[in-house]
Amino acid sequence: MAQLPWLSLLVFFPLAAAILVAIMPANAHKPIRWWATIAALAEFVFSLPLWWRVIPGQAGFQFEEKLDWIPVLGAQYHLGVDGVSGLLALLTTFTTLIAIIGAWTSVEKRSREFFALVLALEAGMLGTFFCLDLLLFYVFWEAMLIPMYLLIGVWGGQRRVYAAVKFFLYTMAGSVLMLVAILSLWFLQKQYSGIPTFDLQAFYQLPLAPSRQLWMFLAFAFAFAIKVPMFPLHTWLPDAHVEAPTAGSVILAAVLLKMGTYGFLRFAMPLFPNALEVCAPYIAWLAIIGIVYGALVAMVQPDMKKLVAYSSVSHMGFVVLGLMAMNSQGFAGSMMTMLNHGVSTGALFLLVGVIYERRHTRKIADFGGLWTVIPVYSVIFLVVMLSSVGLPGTNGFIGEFLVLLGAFKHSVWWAVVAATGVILSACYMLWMFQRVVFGPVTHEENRKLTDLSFRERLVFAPLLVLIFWMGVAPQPFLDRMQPALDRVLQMTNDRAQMMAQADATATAPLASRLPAAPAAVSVPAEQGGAR
Amino acid sequence: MNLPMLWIIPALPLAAVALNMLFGDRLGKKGTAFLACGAVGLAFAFAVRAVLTLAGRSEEERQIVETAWTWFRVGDFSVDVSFLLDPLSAIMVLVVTGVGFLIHVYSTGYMAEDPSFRRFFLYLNLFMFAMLTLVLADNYLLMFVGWEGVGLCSYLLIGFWYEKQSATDAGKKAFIVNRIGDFGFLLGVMFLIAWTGSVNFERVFASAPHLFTAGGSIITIATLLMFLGATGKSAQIPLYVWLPDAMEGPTPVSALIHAATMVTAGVYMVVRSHVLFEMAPVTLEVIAIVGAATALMAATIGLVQNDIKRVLAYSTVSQLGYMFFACGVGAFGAGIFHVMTHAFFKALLFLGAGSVIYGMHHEQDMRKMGGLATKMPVTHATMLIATIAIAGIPPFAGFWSKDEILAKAFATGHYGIFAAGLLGAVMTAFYMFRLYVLTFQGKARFDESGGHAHAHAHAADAHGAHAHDAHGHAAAHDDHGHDHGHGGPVKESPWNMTVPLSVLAVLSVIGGWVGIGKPFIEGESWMGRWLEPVLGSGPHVHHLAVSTEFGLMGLSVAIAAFGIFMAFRAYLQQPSIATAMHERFGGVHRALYNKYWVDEFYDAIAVNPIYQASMRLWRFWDEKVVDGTVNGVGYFLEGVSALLRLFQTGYVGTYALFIALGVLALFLHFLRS
Amino acid sequence: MIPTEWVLALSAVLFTIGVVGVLVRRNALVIFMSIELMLNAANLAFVAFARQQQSLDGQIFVFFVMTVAAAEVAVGLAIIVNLFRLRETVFVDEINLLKG
Amino acid sequence: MNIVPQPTFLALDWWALGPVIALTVGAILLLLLEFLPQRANGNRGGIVSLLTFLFSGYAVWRVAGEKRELFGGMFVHDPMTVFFTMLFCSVGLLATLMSWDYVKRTKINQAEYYALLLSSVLGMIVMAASNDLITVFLGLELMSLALYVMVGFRRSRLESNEAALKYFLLGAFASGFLLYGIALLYGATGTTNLAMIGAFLADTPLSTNPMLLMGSLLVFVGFGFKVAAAPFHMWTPDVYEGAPTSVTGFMSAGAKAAGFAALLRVALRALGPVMADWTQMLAVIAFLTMTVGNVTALLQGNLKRMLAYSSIAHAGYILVAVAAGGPEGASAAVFYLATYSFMNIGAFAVLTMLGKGREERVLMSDLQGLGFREPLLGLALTAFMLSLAGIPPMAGFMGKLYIFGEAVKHPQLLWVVIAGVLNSVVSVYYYLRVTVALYMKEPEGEPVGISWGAPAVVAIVLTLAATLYFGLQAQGLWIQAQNSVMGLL
Repeated sequence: MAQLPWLSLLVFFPLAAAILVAIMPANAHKPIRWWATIAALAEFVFSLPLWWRVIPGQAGFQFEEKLDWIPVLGAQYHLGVDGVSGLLALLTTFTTLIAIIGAWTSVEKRSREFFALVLALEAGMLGTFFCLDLLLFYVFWEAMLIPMYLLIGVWGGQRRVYAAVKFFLYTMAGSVLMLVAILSLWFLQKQYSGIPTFDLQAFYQLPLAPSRQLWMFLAFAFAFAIKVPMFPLHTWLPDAHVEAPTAGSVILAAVLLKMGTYGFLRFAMPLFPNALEVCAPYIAWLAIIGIVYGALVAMVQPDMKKLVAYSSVSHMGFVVLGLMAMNSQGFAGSMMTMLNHGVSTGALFLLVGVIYERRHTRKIADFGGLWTVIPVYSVIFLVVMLSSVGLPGTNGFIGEFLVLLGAFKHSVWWAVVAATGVILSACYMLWMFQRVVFGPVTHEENRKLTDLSFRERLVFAPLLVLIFWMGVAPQPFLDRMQPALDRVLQMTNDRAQMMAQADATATAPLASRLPAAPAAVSVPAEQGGAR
Repeated sequence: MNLPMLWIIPALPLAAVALNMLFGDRLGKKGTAFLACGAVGLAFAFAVRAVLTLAGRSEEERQIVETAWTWFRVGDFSVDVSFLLDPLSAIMVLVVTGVGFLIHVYSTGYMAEDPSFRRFFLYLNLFMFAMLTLVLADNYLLMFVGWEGVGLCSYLLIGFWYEKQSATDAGKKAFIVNRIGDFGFLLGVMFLIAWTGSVNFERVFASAPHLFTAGGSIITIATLLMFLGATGKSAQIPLYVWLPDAMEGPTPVSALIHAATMVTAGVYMVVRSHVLFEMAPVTLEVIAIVGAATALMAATIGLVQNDIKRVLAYSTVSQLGYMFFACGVGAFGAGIFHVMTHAFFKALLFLGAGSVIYGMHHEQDMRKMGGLATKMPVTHATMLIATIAIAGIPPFAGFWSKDEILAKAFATGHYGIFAAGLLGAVMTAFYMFRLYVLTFQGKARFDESGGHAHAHAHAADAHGAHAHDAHGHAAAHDDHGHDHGHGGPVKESPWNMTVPLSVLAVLSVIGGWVGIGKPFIEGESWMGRWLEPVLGSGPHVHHLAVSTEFGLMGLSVAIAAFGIFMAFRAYLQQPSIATAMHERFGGVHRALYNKYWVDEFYDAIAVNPIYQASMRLWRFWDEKVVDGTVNGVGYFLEGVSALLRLFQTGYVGTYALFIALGVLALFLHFLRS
Repeated sequence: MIPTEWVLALSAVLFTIGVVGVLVRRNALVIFMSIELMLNAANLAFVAFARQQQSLDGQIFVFFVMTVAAAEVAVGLAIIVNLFRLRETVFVDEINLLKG
Repeated sequence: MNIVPQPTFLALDWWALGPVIALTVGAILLLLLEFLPQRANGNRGGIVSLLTFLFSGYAVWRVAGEKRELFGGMFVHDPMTVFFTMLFCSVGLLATLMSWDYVKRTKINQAEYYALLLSSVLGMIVMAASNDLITVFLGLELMSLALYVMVGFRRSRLESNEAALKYFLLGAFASGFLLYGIALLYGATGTTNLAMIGAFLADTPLSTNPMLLMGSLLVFVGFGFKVAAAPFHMWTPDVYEGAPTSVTGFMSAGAKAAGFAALLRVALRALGPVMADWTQMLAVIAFLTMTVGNVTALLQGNLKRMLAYSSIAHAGYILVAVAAGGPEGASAAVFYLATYSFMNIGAFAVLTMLGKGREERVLMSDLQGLGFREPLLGLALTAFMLSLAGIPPMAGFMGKLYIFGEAVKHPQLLWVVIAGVLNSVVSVYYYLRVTVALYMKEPEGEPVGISWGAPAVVAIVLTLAATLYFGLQAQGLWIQAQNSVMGLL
């Protein structure tokens, strides 16, 4: 497996499948659906080795692939995977498979283009998780927007155009500033080591004066904060979720939101540790406000999808809080919450999609007393709701508890205020659940609802298994993510001290003070997994 | 000991839940009932076996620890799923499984005609699993799993008849209030983790003395937070509001969850972490005061309630108040002893009330009962025993535990608490016998011909409390969809309801003898010696002279008798006394009837403001401010775009002008520099 | 001998008149004439500089400019004639179909 | 340093002058062939121009490595000339393919059209290859005159005529400024040869000599007009909208590239030192250009007019590179010009196919629902729009990356880089509006007829391939652009 360019295959297989689907005859709905499902299934099975072949302990990135892309710029086609990106990639392939199976009946018109775009989106996401070259990362980061934009724009609800354009512009506005930061980082690297390169590992060793780090960190953080989304920059999420088709919002919630936090973890924090130390409290408090604000606003939403969207803002606030706590519990908690949120919110959107398909309305008021009419659906809804609320024994609890523990260790007040999020999440979820599932059957149309078909149960079965597996025995997940997270933590702290000292002795000119550095960096190709 | 010892106990009900879920519909009612009760019975058997092996060991190593697997390990912090049996948890596990089993048997009768019979036992078994995990947990986190698990099950069971809006509201209220408590408990546990690095009881209690400064602010805050969790779970001020509403659920649920087991979880947690609480005297004071206040407050409200289950609910809150102020004064042993005895007679009272309601075709208002003694002899007898027990008349169980608490309160100098306890005892005796008299004695205030007992106003009860309070949960008879409809005369409940009643009645009598202590036999009571390895002798060994012991006992018996006498006079011989009292204290009566308007108060200061705040946050902040700015930028740009397009007039002259101006501007720029 | 500065001043004046002519006049033909004026002003400047530097480059450049101006006239008038045929007017302030 | 003109005329000079000769002969031949009878809708004009472009491209490619000075230093053959000649030939080729059927459909006389096309490309090559202000002026005028006529080619339509008039009057007006500037420069430095001016300026600071300053300013104004920089850009929207679509396509790519080529030639060779202290002024102009272009384009209903404003905006981005100055800045500008030309021509090639018979359907509303009716066309147009917007997998992103990469090196230009990226976000809005119309809106009324033409499809496929290839593998073009600027004679 190692000599086979596995990661590239993982990234480009869905793209090829997408093209194949796109050229199938438009009206052949059945074969299109089957082909898309088989492609997604093959991709998922093909990505399973990420689970056992990525040796948690081994330092650096595995399955590295390096090809020269634009030598004059020093940009390389450089892919690699470690504990963190491996798990997120698995989440991606799993969610795409679930979304595609879930979307069989929900897409009537133009299913060919729909499935092609979903597969293309998967390729974009996997690319973003695997690449270790900043330019390649930026290319995948932006390229990924196009399929999502079209998915929302073409198959969305009434205000789909507004939501799609808003989604695109919001993310684009953030990431162009990141591009400027990447370019200036590239220029500093060229100045410092003489060799132009976009290689992440080279940047990890690039000494940056803390004063210079700040604006670059803010540029990166701004781009990722929009994607997370963090508190003031989140207004694109409810619109995008409400208008996106079910499969679209499942993937949007389960994976796209993780791009932001993954970006923090992989790029923003290790590259600019001193600036991080300065900004961490502010970002943490923004995250906490996000938690409480998201929960409060979710409480009064009349539309189910908007409620779940705001709950995502709240959950992602936990993830960022975990990162800002800067200790192993906080990191592990935020990574777990990323995975949990992917599973439980993805399931929630599928659930909303199921009844939307049948009733074509998402208003909570239009439902009531579903338990009597569709019990199986209601039981699944109960379990997923409990996992989203973070009941111990389900996956939600592990993530939230670790984040709160990490935050507590950093500062008690963080944990106290964030923990109120736990109460509020119970409030809005239970209130929604009660109005939708419990109570007498108020609307006549609800009586005619048909319970979950076999396909739909097939979709929810793995999600329920995951909810309980990650809740009861999360250790396999934790073992895989911890080495990678500890390395990031370690690197961030080491660089912070190194830069602080470098700044202190900033009298000597930059180049001469670190003579050994250029040699170490000059030959990035052979070193492969060098730290 | 090839058979697994501890983890099998919670595993059995879980297995029953799984089997019920998978093959439930094929088993039919009989099968489900057998599966559910069998599982709990087996669990009880295993529990007894485990306790016996425990008892067999010598004093020091009276502890069985079984680790199943490591739940999760992150950095230096790790939690494993492990179970601990020591004298304290032995008592609890016996009570939970024993009383649980009886209630399961009882439920097979009570819920016989309910269409979703299977779902009821599924939830009940799930609850047993969660409660047993809580009780047998070896660390705070596993206890928290059980803690929230029972919260979930109470939510499901209260809202069991989900068509009823009030039921689901009550369930939601219970879960959220519990969640607020759990918030406190979680933060308290986090303090422990942050300082001791572990959640395991062993390690925490071992390292606590030298990590925390006794009486220091950290330990006080931690213990206060944990106590907040306990108030949530065991319905103390301020988080008790959910328990009275929880009566919406089926009566066996009230018996099991809201009398015997779940509500005692808070007390168990406090007693389990007595090492920590003893290091924080301030917290102990708070617990004592809160306990006493709750006891008194709940008792006063109980005086005027007309719904049989609500009276019992407030009585539970009141008795829990006793247990907490027992812990508050340092008498953790007495607290646990009262937990045990209370479980017996309170479960019996609830089940009795259940069989009364069952007999009366779901009539819960005492004003429409009366004279049932002859019609339901067994229920009458067992209820009488339980009422006497709770009133605290020797030799019944209630007397011994309540007296020991009052004695300990007196001995440790908490005279205020002691006085409150006495006053509470009087009221308890009064309202319990008021219930007894209104239900079983006097004339039948319902027509024999069956159908629903229409409310012909009985003179004694015509007093001014007709104003149904806002929540309408004291409605004459709740019209949940499942009432039995079968008319017919009031008759005794079937065997599977009366047998558990009688067993509990026996326990209510002999249950207390376990705790007979000093004045009668020398040295600690059996219960005291049994708990000694866990609770340790500790600072709270105060000796009262034998004479004062007897004096106290006499005093408590006297006030109990006085309460009973007053109840009989007011409600049996001269109803006029009751009506007279109501006129004079009309205001007070209304305050009590409406539970001091606490619910309305909470709504006013918490629920509604949060709702308004989030509505404003969403409408104003999210849509106007944040989205406003975002769209604002868009509109601004479009405005500028329209402006710029005006310049594009289409006339060649204008364009030439701009070229000339451009050239001019360049000149000026360079001439200046 | 006339100093070069005077000639340059004249060419500058001519150039300015040409520019103002383009800006102010409404008739396309007159505008076109003003542009020709600007070109001739440039020619004058070229000749002046050529004389000043005693090199023939400037003179040669003037020939090129004149030929280009001629070509320009041909094309320009063709367009204006076509405009007149279509719109019966040569006033530029009446031509603003394309705007915004 | 007096350059003595080489007496000999080597064999390779023929090849060096190949494109110029071929184009001239081609144009004249086309006009002569008019005398021969021709089948009704024969495409003789197209074939001749196709062959001419192919031959020119081959000719210049043959002697790509050489460096020759011809016509006494007035015309120089060096890597820059090669690069731009190849670019202009490919632009001309694509324009020919694009207008192959469009011309027939809109009843434009083929012979004159292609003759003018060839002469216009000839003008561009002369501009790009000139080493003397006179040749620059000649090339500029030759190109402009040909374009003035092409713009007004649809004599019967008012817009076309109005556009021609505006383009002619303002073009002549601007070249008047240019000429006066050249005169002043000649006066100040005594020569019109770029290399000699450069040498002259090397030792005399600009500020001491007002005439020199005025001259270079006016020259910059002349080129500013051609390139549609900010204050001189107002002709572009009207002319682009009025002109026939194929002419607009050709003009937007060719004229802009030629203008920048001449600007870079003059800037690098002659006014090098001057340019250094014009950085901030250039940056301000760049900012004005891109902002005016992007913001005004936001709500345009007409696609041609929107693409006109977009071309103004792109001129702004290129000016950022010019502001960065030096060979690196120039190579970034050259690279951007190449990618920009292909994207733009591709977009216009699609537009030429919209509408049946003599009508041009280029309103945004005409595009509604087209994406799904004609998947290929929709995909191509979306790809071009995304590339123009600078979205990564496309060549447009690489162009912007290169420009902003160079500009970031100069701290004082950081503000214009940030303005540039924010501008590209604004530009994304109106480029996305095209995709919104294509895919997200149902057509009102009867959908737009598409007049398919094989050559136009070939043009679209070629440009699409170029856009994707340079987006994914920018290395080749990058090196070419660098060599073209470094090897300046």
